[in-house]
Formats: sequence, structure tokens, C-alpha cells
Amino acid sequence: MSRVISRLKALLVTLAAMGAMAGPAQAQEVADAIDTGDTAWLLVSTAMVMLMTPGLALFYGGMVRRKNVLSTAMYSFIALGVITVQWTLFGYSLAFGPDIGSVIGGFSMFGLSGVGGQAQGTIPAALFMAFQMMFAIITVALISGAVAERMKFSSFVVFIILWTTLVYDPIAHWVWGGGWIMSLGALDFAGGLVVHISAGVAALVCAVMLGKRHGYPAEPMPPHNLTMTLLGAALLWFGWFGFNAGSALGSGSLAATSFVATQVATAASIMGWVTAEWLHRGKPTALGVASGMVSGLVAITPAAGFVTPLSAMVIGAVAGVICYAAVMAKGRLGYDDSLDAFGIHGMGGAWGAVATGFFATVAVNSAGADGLFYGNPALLLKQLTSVVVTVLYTLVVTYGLLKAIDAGMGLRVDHEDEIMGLDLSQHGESGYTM
Amino acid sequence: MSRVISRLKALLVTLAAMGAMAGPAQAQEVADAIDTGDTAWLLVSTAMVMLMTPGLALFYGGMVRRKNVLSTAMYSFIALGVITVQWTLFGYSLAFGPDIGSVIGGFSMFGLSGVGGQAQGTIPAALFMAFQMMFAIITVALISGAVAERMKFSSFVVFIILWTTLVYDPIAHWVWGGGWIMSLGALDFAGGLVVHISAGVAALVCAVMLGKRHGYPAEPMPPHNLTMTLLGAALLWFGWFGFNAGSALGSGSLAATSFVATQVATAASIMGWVTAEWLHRGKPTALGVASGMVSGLVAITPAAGFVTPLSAMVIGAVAGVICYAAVMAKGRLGYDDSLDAFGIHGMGGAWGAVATGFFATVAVNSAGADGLFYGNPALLLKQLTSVVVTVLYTLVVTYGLLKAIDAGMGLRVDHEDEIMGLDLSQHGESGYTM
Amino acid sequence: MSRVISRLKALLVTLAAMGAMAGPAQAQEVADAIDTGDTAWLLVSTAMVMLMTPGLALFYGGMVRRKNVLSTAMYSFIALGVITVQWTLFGYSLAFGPDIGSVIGGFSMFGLSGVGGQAQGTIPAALFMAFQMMFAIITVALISGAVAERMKFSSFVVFIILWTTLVYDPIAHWVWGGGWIMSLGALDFAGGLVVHISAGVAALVCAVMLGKRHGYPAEPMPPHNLTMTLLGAALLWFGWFGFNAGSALGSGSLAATSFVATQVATAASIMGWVTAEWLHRGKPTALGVASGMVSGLVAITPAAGFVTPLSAMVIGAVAGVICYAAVMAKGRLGYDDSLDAFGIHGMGGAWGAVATGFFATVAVNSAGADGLFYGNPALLLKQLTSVVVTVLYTLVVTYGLLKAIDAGMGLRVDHEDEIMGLDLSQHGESGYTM
Amino acid sequence: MKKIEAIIKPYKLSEVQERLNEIGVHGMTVSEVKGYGRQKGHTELYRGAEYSVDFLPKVKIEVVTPEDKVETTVDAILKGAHTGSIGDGKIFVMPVEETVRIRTGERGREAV
Amino acid sequence: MKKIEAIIKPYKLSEVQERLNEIGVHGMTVSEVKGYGRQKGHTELYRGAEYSVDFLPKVKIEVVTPEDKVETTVDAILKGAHTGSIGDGKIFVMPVEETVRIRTGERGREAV
Amino acid sequence: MKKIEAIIKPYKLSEVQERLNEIGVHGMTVSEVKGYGRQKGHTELYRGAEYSVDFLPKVKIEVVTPEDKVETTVDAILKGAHTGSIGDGKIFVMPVEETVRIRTGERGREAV
Ligand SMILES: Nc1ncnc2c1ncn2[C@@H]1O[C@H](COP(=O)(O)OP(=O)(O)O)[C@@H](O)[C@H]1O
Ligand SMILES: Nc1ncnc2c1ncn2[C@@H]1O[C@H](COP(=O)(O)OP(=O)(O)O)[C@@H](O)[C@H]1O
Ligand SMILES: Nc1ncnc2c1ncn2[C@@H]1O[C@H](COP(=O)(O)OP(=O)(O)O)[C@@H](O)[C@H]1O
Repeated sequence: MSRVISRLKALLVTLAAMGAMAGPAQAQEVADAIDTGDTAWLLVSTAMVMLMTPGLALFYGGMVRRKNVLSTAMYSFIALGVITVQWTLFGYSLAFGPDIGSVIGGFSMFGLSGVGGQAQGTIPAALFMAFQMMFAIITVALISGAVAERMKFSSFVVFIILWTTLVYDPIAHWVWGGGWIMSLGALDFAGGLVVHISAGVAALVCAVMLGKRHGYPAEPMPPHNLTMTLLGAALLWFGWFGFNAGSALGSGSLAATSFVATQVATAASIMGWVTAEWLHRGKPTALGVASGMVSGLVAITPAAGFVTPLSAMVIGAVAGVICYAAVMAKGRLGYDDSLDAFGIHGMGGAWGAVATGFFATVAVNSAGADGLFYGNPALLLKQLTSVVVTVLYTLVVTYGLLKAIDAGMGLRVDHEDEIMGLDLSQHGESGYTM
Repeated sequence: MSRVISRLKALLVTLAAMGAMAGPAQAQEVADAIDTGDTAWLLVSTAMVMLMTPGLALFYGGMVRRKNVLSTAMYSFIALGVITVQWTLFGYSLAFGPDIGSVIGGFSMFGLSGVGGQAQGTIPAALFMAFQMMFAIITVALISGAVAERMKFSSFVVFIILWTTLVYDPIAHWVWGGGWIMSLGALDFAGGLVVHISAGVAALVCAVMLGKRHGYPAEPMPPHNLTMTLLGAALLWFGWFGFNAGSALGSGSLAATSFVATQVATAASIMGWVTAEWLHRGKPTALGVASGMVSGLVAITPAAGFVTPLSAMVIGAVAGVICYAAVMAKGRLGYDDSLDAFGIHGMGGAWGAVATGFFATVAVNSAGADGLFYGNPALLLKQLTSVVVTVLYTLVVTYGLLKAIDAGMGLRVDHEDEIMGLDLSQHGESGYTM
Repeated sequence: MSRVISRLKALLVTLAAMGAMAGPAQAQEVADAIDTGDTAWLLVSTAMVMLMTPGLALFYGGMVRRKNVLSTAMYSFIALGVITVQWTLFGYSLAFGPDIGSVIGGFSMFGLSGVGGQAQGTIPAALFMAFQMMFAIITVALISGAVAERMKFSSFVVFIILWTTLVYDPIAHWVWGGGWIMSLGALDFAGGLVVHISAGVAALVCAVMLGKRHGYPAEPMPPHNLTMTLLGAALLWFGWFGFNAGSALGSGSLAATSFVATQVATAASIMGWVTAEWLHRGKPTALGVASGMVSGLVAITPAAGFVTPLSAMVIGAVAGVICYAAVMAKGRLGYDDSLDAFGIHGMGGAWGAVATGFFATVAVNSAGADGLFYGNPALLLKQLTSVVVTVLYTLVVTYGLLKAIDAGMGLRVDHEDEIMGLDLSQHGESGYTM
Repeated sequence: MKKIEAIIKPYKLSEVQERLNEIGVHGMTVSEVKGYGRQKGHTELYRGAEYSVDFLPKVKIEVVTPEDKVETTVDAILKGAHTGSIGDGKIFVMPVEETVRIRTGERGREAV
Repeated sequence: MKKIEAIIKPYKLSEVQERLNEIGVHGMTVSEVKGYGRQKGHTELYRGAEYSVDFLPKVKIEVVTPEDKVETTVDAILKGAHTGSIGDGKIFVMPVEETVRIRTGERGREAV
Repeated sequence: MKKIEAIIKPYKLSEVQERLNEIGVHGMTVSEVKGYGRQKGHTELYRGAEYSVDFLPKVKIEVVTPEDKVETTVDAILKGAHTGSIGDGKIFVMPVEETVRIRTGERGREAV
């Protein structure tokens, strides 16, 4: 949303400047000059968001069986390679290039042409591009939680290239790049729609279309290394400060309040999840803490820059309970979302997007909007609209893509290879030789 | 200490402004305006200090037996949840709210009321609050090193809520929030008293009151995963730059010199510890490196902003030897401080606080004071006073709290559960399923 | 290189100021004033580069056999202790003290005398010193990849003290401290020569002089924990943003473009390595991803501040293939560089230094130079000269040092100790007690 | 008394356990082992170097049982562990001369 | 010669080792195993899903010993491993036909 | 049929495996064990506290083989595992009364 502002501001300044017959160069100077403090925070934020993807690899890797730990991590690591190249070549241009019909950017910034050290807002354009790149990377990595322990590595690579191009890039454009959701005025501070709902829904489609893991649910498939999962969750939390507070696109009050909202919601969500399972199953668990943590981080993502600390506490606590319930429901619904990418990112993201419609207040961020609890029902409607369209669009395109890839090269490893484990069958390696 | 300055400065400016009949608003503008660079460094520092608590979870988790790895980590992770909520609701207010009798802040900032994006010094007030929050969190997590492998999870949760409220919040107020130690003029740059001595002494009380682990010391209880401990120590070191250099509350010379003191003392302490054990036992160990590291980080904490690099080197080297000796002594004294929280944080913190009285110099920080070696014996006396009172206060209140909790719900898990391991008995999980 | 500029700039300003009879104090003010944003980025960068050494410990530690995991990590961790002390006492002075004959700095800044909070460029002098310190530390840690699983710990400690003093400090002076390579005009943005070529060549000499590990190559020595290696590689990547983008010595356009070049080259190198092994051996591996990652990071190091994103992509992709080939060749050449420190850092660094001669362009950094592809063959010649001299100097001095240490105290552990594993024999510890 | 040792494929353990339960065998000891036999191993790749790994993960089950139950026990294991592909494993039957339950000191048939 | 195999609770290992030392048994081989028997297992919880784990960690001790020392050895193990609660484990005695010390080639009684 | 159990030094495994291959033994089961005997253990140091570790890592090899091949098998293991230093390990030979190949149900000699 802060992006909305800076772009609107730039526009207004330009218009004003033109009206005053001042040269655009001067207007540019007013609107856009690099601030070293803002740039410092965004440099760090970008590095922190990069670190989230390896963090996710560990978070997921610890939850699978030992024989699949590397293959699970590989889904995330290869995303760092593949999506960086895609984004550099044309992805950034599609998402943030000059708008075409409120739907997509063009190819005019192919190969990052024109995306250099010059100021965009108060940070270098190249840095804004890099920050956004890290979001695109982690989004596809999130999906891998649903396909872990059975999807072919080669098919996953093809899938993420296409999915980023056809699903992520357009949605990013709609919400942040000048597309229709931006115009609509729905709020998504750091990617509830763009990152979590899209990844969560794609994960659900993947889980259903791939089918269950061999032996699921009869055979127990406990996490092989929860210390790895805890470490991964901790790195996610750390990186998420860059994700959310970095989305202020500068260093200052908005970054600080987003930071606080992130921290408070995450803690509250840990308490929410753990309390739910303590009451429901009699014991608070370490995996529950890690899961609650991520649920809270997801839910506060769209809201971080618009809500008070106490609202963040409510959003987080509810997120912990909702995501716990969603994960419980999976058993009854019968699909095998191996690591609950839908239950946590899809449901948590949706709750966060809707909650923004309730809790947002211009008292926190004048560039935002008031939500229902502050007397403005319109925002909630916009939020719901944006959620529904994102869900439907993702659903349809992801389904089509998977169908096509399945026809062309198959989605799943051989039965024998699955039993042997994907580490050996796909990568010729063992995670541990103890 | 730097906090002392900025507060004093604000006070002076306000007084001057009032004298000149200028409106307070204008004075405010002079004293308090957000600097993006200072804010950027504090945003990062806050995230880095957050990461220390998971780092501690790994540091501690690697040192226990395999069957207790998750429960040990859980003490730290739950602190992230619980203390964040406590601090948001009333902890911050108690510690940093308007002073009541030099002893405690009030409840006027309940729920962070009034703690928003406005400037406090050169950073947003909300950010200062978040930075301080991370200190409160890690302090209680440090204590868990003494109770690992036997304390009930539920009792630990109750304990840390009460302890933070009755011990941490007051001491933080005394030292940084405008209380009597601040008035006294004792120096504690980043928390030698507030964090390490208080946690270390509380740890000792816990160890004594909980009693020894079953089988200790007859049965060997070697660390189950030293690579995890090394990783945890490394994350602590990384985060500690935020802890110490972030305590400059801005980006600039003081942050830089604190950073250097931190690095030099830590390295020297590694060398101190390792040399001691090499001479004493014939071999330098990896656990020795990790322990020396933490000892040095602890010892330099109160001094970081006041001493030269060469003084830091001496403080660190001595810290390594003192803490090694303290850990050795434990065997003879007969209590079971499972992971040496007292030996390292209590002793290292005390040494650091006293060393500040020797080595501090206004040549490094004009807002500090000269120590004994710079011709001022008064500082040493103040340091000693503050240490003694902190030790006594912590001792008494911690003892009372534990007695009460023991009476109410018990402190220790059942004998059977302890043998089975706390991971299974408290959390229903295994760390590893290899 | 950016260092070259800032120093030249300072010089010019000083000269100009003197010409105009203005006082040096005023000139100082113009050239050197602390910027909080620049300082914030350098504080973080320094912490991030510190974290690379523990990252390397994990990267290397995962690749050795279980019985040597701690000893392998210890080579890196002890470097943090030893080199910090060396650098504080005299290393910084040798490298960055006032130039003596274009060859070395003097001892005038012994014990960091005069290196305090005052501005140097736009950051505190103490911070510049600390940033450089982290480079010296990781350089010797890199070498340990070649000696892992057989070098005596005590001999390693002696070796790194001498090597840093006699090899690293001089080369750092030549390239960044005002020595002859700086005068020559060869470009090395963040340490292709100083860090990677020097460490890589030293590694080769070590590997040859130590001889093969017992059982190599007949006995298989697979990595014992690839998840640890992946985590280590991820921390290296994260820290490398500080390494490369921090080498801009400030926050702004140059930092941003270096950051982008780093990210793009790393991703491209992952793709290069993985594609090469996929075609060559039929499977893409996790260790390949980690290795490609580091290869790309190494290769872009000297070039990061001088090349476009698309050039970075080419440099990275080629680096992945070259380093893969170099590692393959090792088998045929017959030396045992346990963890391919030469294959990756030596070859990757050399490729990066040469590539800078091809791809550099003043369009990206006006303070740099144009390379061959931009019509200037002179730069390539300078790059080649600097590479050849660095290789030869390192080779000769490293050889001499090792000969001397071997004569004095031996380089290798006893045969029995090697079989038992260095963790037990050198450190009296086991990595895991599961 | 006899000891029946079976080397089976790891993922067949729960099936074997069920079969044994069905025939009233409620005690056994299990361990992880590595097997070498006709079933060929696999190749691992580390930085382009190929290692052939001949030893495959197997599970060893040990059941001590009175003579008259040996055949039904062997049959139960056969049914539970059989897949028909190479590497299904072996069953060995060995004499046991004495059995003791540590808790009670009971010996012989009573002890298992 | 006989082989005595004992399945015991892991934390009783050092006590058994001491008892065996006392009666002059200075060689043994130990391994980690999982036991299934009357002692009931536990439940693990992962994201709300309950797994019941029937196999409990046990330690297996193997001592090869001449016939005349079998009874004292069994007694020593009994004393060291006994707690009286379910799951204390079993002792099995089996015939061994030949023993060889690899270092010297010695056979029989000399070898152990 | 006989079962030959050998406790050897871990790094001698591949040599033993080769020797067994040479004499036509193509099946075996291997596990990690801890050995206690004359070979003295080592001391570990954790924060200055010394732990003496008596149990050393060993590898146990199990080969079931017809009676007529017992001697050659024992010899092969002896050659492969011998170093001459303390702790080389032991070989035990035990009777096996029945052997079954799970895949085919074959019994006796055919089964191994
Ligand atoms: N002679 C033997 N002695 C002990 N164990 C054996 C022997 N032969 C095979 N095994 C074990 O049985 C497993 C299966 O044997 P293998 O020859 O691969 O297939 P199959 O069971 O179909 O004959 C091996 O992995 C090994 O653990
Ligand atoms: N028939 C059996 N064969 C082999 N091992 C057995 C058998 N019965 C029990 N065990 C082993 O003995 C252990 C203890 O047995 P259990 O029935 O739980 O208690 P108790 O020893 O008190 O009878 C089991 O965990 C298992 O390892
Ligand atoms: N009586 C025994 N029963 C079972 N295993 C034994 C016995 N004695 C020794 N071992 C095993 O053999 C290994 C080697 O024995 P040790 O006495 O150390 O040396 P050596 O083989 O040279 O006699 C031990 O570590 C242990 O695993």
C-alpha cells in the first residue's frame, strides 16, 4: 500500500510540476532522491527476505521423512536459482513494467533495462527490483510444502517458471504494479494476496492433483528433525521483519509500526496455536510453536502497516486458532497437503486479508484506509473482492498448468523412487551419512 | 547509558526552551526528529536481538541429551510468545513508563498506548519499545539453561511471566527507565546488570531449588549435538552486535566503537577460555570456543560503549578465564546448573560490570565516565553498589516466586517423565526420527 | 575499488583545499562526515560478514565425515578468535597503515591507535577497520577446506597467524591500502584477489604439502550431513551481500547495483553447476546447488561493483561450469583438496578477476573502468598482471611457511589420530551423541 | 525355545508387526541394519564423484518363541514381509537354551 | 561357549556393566534396539495428528562366555537391570560353537 | 547352516566385504554396535568435565552359510579384519536350524 502512496505522490508531483510548467527533471528531484537510511534498511530487508527461502527449506526439510530431506530443501533452493533468472530477464518487467490495461506490465524492462542505480522513491530502482525479486522467489518455494515427498524435481522446475510468469507476475501487477486491485483500493501491505493466498491456493491444487503420498495416512510420517524445523521457523521470523517492515520501502515510523505489528501478531499466534492444541490434545508442542509462528507471520503480512499493536495481537491470536483448525480439518477432507502449505498460507493469508478490512485505521497509516471497526464497511468489501478473485484466478491457472505438465512430462516420481526416497532417486544423495 | 544522555539532553532542551518561553512543540522538534539512518540501524538491531533467542535455543538445545532437545528449545521459544504479550500489555509501561519514586514505571502506557511512530530521540518510539522488548525476552530465556532437563513447562511459563514483571521490569526501570541506578550514575551500556546478572542469579536460585537432574553427576550427560551448539553460539554473536551496538540507539561513532569492543572482547575471551582449558586439561575444545564466545559477549555488554579496543581485549580475555574457572567450581559446590547459566551469565556479567568501573573512559564516550584506571575510583563504587543490589534483589524475589509456584503447581516433572525425557513427556514429540 | 575512489577523492579534496589555503579541518569536513545511513549499512554489513565464517564452518563441517565435524568447524571458529586479535594488534596497521614503498603499511596504528569514531569517508574509522577485519578472518578460514580431516589444530593456529601477517596483510595493502596494484589500476571490488585467489592458492599448496587423507581416494568419504552444508551455504549467501554490497562502503546506488550483481551471478552459477552435472552425471544434486552458489559468489566478488545484471548473469553461469570442471579435474591431478577450496575459490576467484577485465563498464560505476567488451583492452592486462603476481606471491610464501612449520612442529596429526577422527584426538569431543 | 531372526524391507515392518499380533506374538525386538545381497544398491554423487553404495537399509526382527509356535511365526513373517521383488530378505531360526524375564526372574516359556 | 543376549532399559546399561565387571566379565557388545512388548508405548503429536509409537528404545547386550560362567553372568545382568516395572526386558542364552579372536587367531575359551 | 557373527573395526568393513566376495559369499547383514573389551576407550571433555567413554564403535557382520563354507568364511574375515592391534574383534559361530528366503519361500541351502 505504501507503494500506492509513493506512486500516487510521484504522479501528483509530476502533474503539479507540469501544471506549473516546471521541467519534469526538477519534479523528479523533489519526488525521488536516494536517502541513505532508507536504502540501508531496504538493502538489509532484501537480504533478510532472501534468507527466508533457505529458512523455509529447513522449516519444510525438518518435517519430512529423513529420506526426503534434501529433495524437499531442493525445491526451495532451486527457486532461488530459477526465479532470480526469470525475474531478471522478464518477470520484473511483467509485474512492474508500465501497465497494460490494468492487467499486466509489458516487456519493456526486459533484462532489467533501465533498472539501475537511479532513485525510485527514496531508494535505488535496482534495489526495489531486488526486494520484489525475493518475494517472487519465496512464493513458489512456499508451494513446495504441498508437493514434498513425491513431485518430480524436473517437473517442479518447469512448473515454477510457468507459474511465476502466469500467476505471480500478473497478481503482483494487479496489487502493487498499478493494476486493477491497486486501483480498487484494496489493501495488501506486504503480500497477503500476492504471496500467501496465491501460494496457498496453488498448494491446494497441487496436493489434490498429485494425490496422496504412498502410505498416507495409514503409515505414520512424523517429522524427522524438529530442531531443523525450529531453526527454519526462526530464520523465517527474522527474515519476515524485512518482508513486512521492509515493505514500508523506507526507514522510519511506518517501518517501525509494521515491525511491531509483526512481532506482536507472531507472538500472539504462537500463544493461539499452542493454547488450542493444549486444550484439544493435552500438550503444547514444539511443532505447534513453529506452526503458530508462521501462521501469525502470514496473517499479519497484509495488515502490518495499517493496524495498532493491540489489533495485531487479536489478528495473530485468531490466526493461530484458525490455522490449527484448518490443519485439523485436512484429515477429514482427505487431500494430502504434506506440510500444510494451504492450511497455513492459504487460510492464514485469507484471514489476514479479511482482518485488514476490519482492523485497518488511518490513525496508524494515513495512506491506508479505515476498516469496518473504524466505521468503513467499504474496505471490507474491497478486501473480499480481491481475495475471491485471487483465489479463483490462481485456482484456474494452476490447474491448467499442472494438467499440461502432467501430460507432457508427468508430475510424480515412480512408485519405486518414492519408496526409496527422493533424495536418492532424484538427486543421488543422502542427507545424512552418520 | 546512551539512554541517560538522550533523556538528559531532551530534558535540558526542554528546560532551555521553557526558559526562553519557546513552545514545547518547537523544542520537541529540536530534540526529537526521526533519522532514517539511526532508525535503519535500530530496525536491524531489533531483528538481530530477536534472533538471539532462537540462537540461544540452539546453543542450549545442543548441550542437553537428545531426549530433551525440544523441551530445552521450548523454554526459549515460548518466551518469545509470552514475554512479547506481557511487554505489549504492561511490561514496557512498568519499565519505561513515567517514573514512580525512582523504583518503577506506572501503568500509563498499558497496551502501548501512546507508543507509536513519533520520534523518541532520533528513532520512532515504537521501535525503542520493540528493541527493549527483545532484551526482556532473552533475559528469561537465559535462565532456562539452569532448569533444562527437569522443569515443568507449565511452571516455567508461569515463572517467566511473574519474574519478568517483578524482577526484570523493575531493574530495567532502575537502570534505563529513570530509576535510582540511573540517578546514581552507574554505567550499564547494554545490560550487564539488567540482563546478565539478573538472569545469572535467577538461574542459580532455580538450579538450587529444583535440585539436581536424576543421575547427576554420576551419569555422564554429554551434549548430544555440538554442531547445534556452535550454530547457536554463532547466531548469538551475530545478534549481539545488535544488542550492544544497537544500544547506542543510533548509527554513528558510538555504535561503531561498541561494535568493535564487542568483536574484540569476544575473540579475546575465546582465546582466554581455550587457553585455560588447553593448559588445564590438555585439549582445546569446540564447546570451549562456544562457551568462551558467550562469556566474552556477556562481559563486554555493560562496557561496550565506554572502553577502548585494547581494554575490551583485556576484559574479554579475563572473562574467558573467569567463566572457565566458575564452571569448574560448580562441580565442587555441588549444585546442578545444567548449562552453566550462572557460571557464564552471572559471573561474566558481574565481571563486566566491575570491569566497566576500571576501564571506562570519557575519551571513548564523553557521555560516560572515567573508571579507576583513568583516575576515578567513584565509578567503581557505583558499579559495585549496583551489582550488589541487583544480586540481592534478584535473589530474594526469585526465591519467593519459586517457593510460591512450587507450592501451587510444582516445579519439576515426575521422576518417570524425567527419565523418559521431557520432549515426550511434556510435548509428546521426539526431536529426531532418524 | 570504491575504496580507491574514496581515498583518491579525499586526497584530491585535501590537495584542492591546501591549494586554496583552506584549513585542513574544513577540507576534512567536506570529505569526511559520518552519514548515519551509510554507517547503518556498514554496521550491518560487518555483522553479516562476521556471520560468514560460522556459515563456512557449517558448509565445510557438513561435508566431512562425522568424526571430523567439530575439528573442521574449529578451523573457522578459531580464526575468529586469533585473527581478530592479530588484526587489532598490528594486522590492520600492516594492511591499511600509511604506505611504505607501495608494499606494506607500517606499525603506526599498532593496537588500533588513532582508529576511533572519527569519520573516514562517511563512516567511522573504527567501523571501516572492523569491516576489513572480517575479510581477513574468513580468508584464512577458507583455506581450511583443503586441510580438513588431517591438519593438527595447533599447527593450523600458528599457520594462520603467520599467513595473515605475511600473505594477507601485504596483498590487502597492495590492492586496497594504497599499494602497487591499486596504483596500477587493476579492479578488485570486494576481494577476488585479496580473499579468494590468495586463499585458493594457499589451499592448493596446503593440500599438496599435507598429502592425501588416509584412505583417499579408495575409501568413500561422503559428506556426513548435507543439510548442514546447505544451511552453511545459505548463511554464506546472506553474509555475502554484506561482503560485496558493503564494499561500496556506503548505502546508495553502488551498494544496490553490487547487491543485484551478487544475487544474479549466484543464481546463474547455481544453474550453471547444476546443469553441468545434470548433463554430465544425470542428476542435479543438493551439494551441486550449494557448490554452484559459492562459486558464483566467489566469481562476482571482484566484479560486483562494475558490471550490469546481465553481465553478472554470464559471469555466474560460466563460474558454475568452470568450478564444476575444476572440481572434476582434481581427481585426475591427484592431490587431495578435501573440500575443494582451490577448485572453487582459486578458480572462481581467478575467473572473476579476469571477467572483470572483460565486463567492467563505467556506465555502472564511473569510478571503475571499461573492460575489453567496452573497448578497453588495457584493463584486462592489469587484471591478468594482478592475478599472476598474487598467485606467485601466495604460492611462494605459503610454501615457505608450511615447510617451516612442518620442520618445527609437524603439520599432520598422527596416523592413529586421523583414523580415530580429529574431533576425539584433537579436541576430546564428539560432534553427536545420539 | 527358538529365536527367529528376520531381515526385511523397512517399510514392511508395520505389516509384519500386525501379522504377528494376529497370531498372538506380542513381543519382539527390532533393529536397523544394512543388508548386502542380490538386490543391487545405488549410486551416490558428491561433486561429480560417484560412490556405489552396496549396503541397503533393512530391518531386523527378533522373536523368541516356543518351538511349537515357530512355524506359524515364520509364516506370519513371510506373509507380512513378502513383496516378490529381490531383497525381500531372509528368516533364520536358531536354538535358544534359556530365557529369563528380568522383571520377575521367570524362566522358559513363561518368560516370553 | 554360550552367548547371552539381554534386552534391557537403556539407562540401566552402566549398572549392568558394573555388575559384569565385578564378576570378571570384561568384554561385551552393545547395540541400540527398539522393543515391543507388554510395556505400552507412548503417543506423539504432530500438528494435532496422534501417532502411537509402540516401539520403545532398549539396549541389547551380547556377552559370549564359557558355559561355567553362564549362571553368574545371567545373575549379574538380572541384578543390574532389574527395576521391577514392566519392560525390564529379557535374557536369552544361546549356543556358540566356535569363537575366534581376530587379533591373534586364538580360538575357544582363549578368545573371549 | 551356521551363522557367523564378527565384531570388527569399522574401517575394516570394506576389506572384509572384498574378502568375502572373493570366496563367493554374496550376502550379509551389517550393523553398528558399541564394543567393550581390552581396547581402552577414550576421554571426552565437556566444559572441563572429563567423561571416560568405554564403548567403542564397532561393526557387526552376520553371515549365514552352509556348514562346509564356515572355515573359509572365518578365514576370509580373519584376513580382512586383522590389524594385529588390540580391539580387532571376535568371530562367533552359531547353529542355525532353518533358513527361509522371503521372496520365494525357498528353505535351507537355497535360501542364502
Ligand atoms: N548369507 C546371508 N547371511 C546373512 N544375511 C543375508 C545373507 N544373504 C542375504 N542376507 C540379508 O538378506 C537381505 C536380502 O537378500 P538379497 O540377496 O538382496 O535378496 P533376497 O532376499 O531376495 O534373496 C540382504 O540385504 C541381507 O541383509
Ligand atoms: N518374544 C520376544 N522376543 C524377543 N524380544 C522380546 C520378546 N518379548 C519381549 N521382548 C523384548 O523385551 C522387552 C521387554 O518386554 P515387555 O513385554 O515390555 O516387558 P517385560 O520384560 O517386563 O516382560 C521388549 O521391549 C522387547 O524388546
Ligand atoms: N565376551 C565377549 N562377548 C561379546 N563381545 C565381546 C566379548 N569380548 C569382546 N567382545 C567384542 O570384541 C571387541 C574387541 O575386544 P577387545 O577385548 O577390545 O580386543 P581383542 O579383540 O583384541 O581381544 C569388543 O569391543 C567387543 O565388541
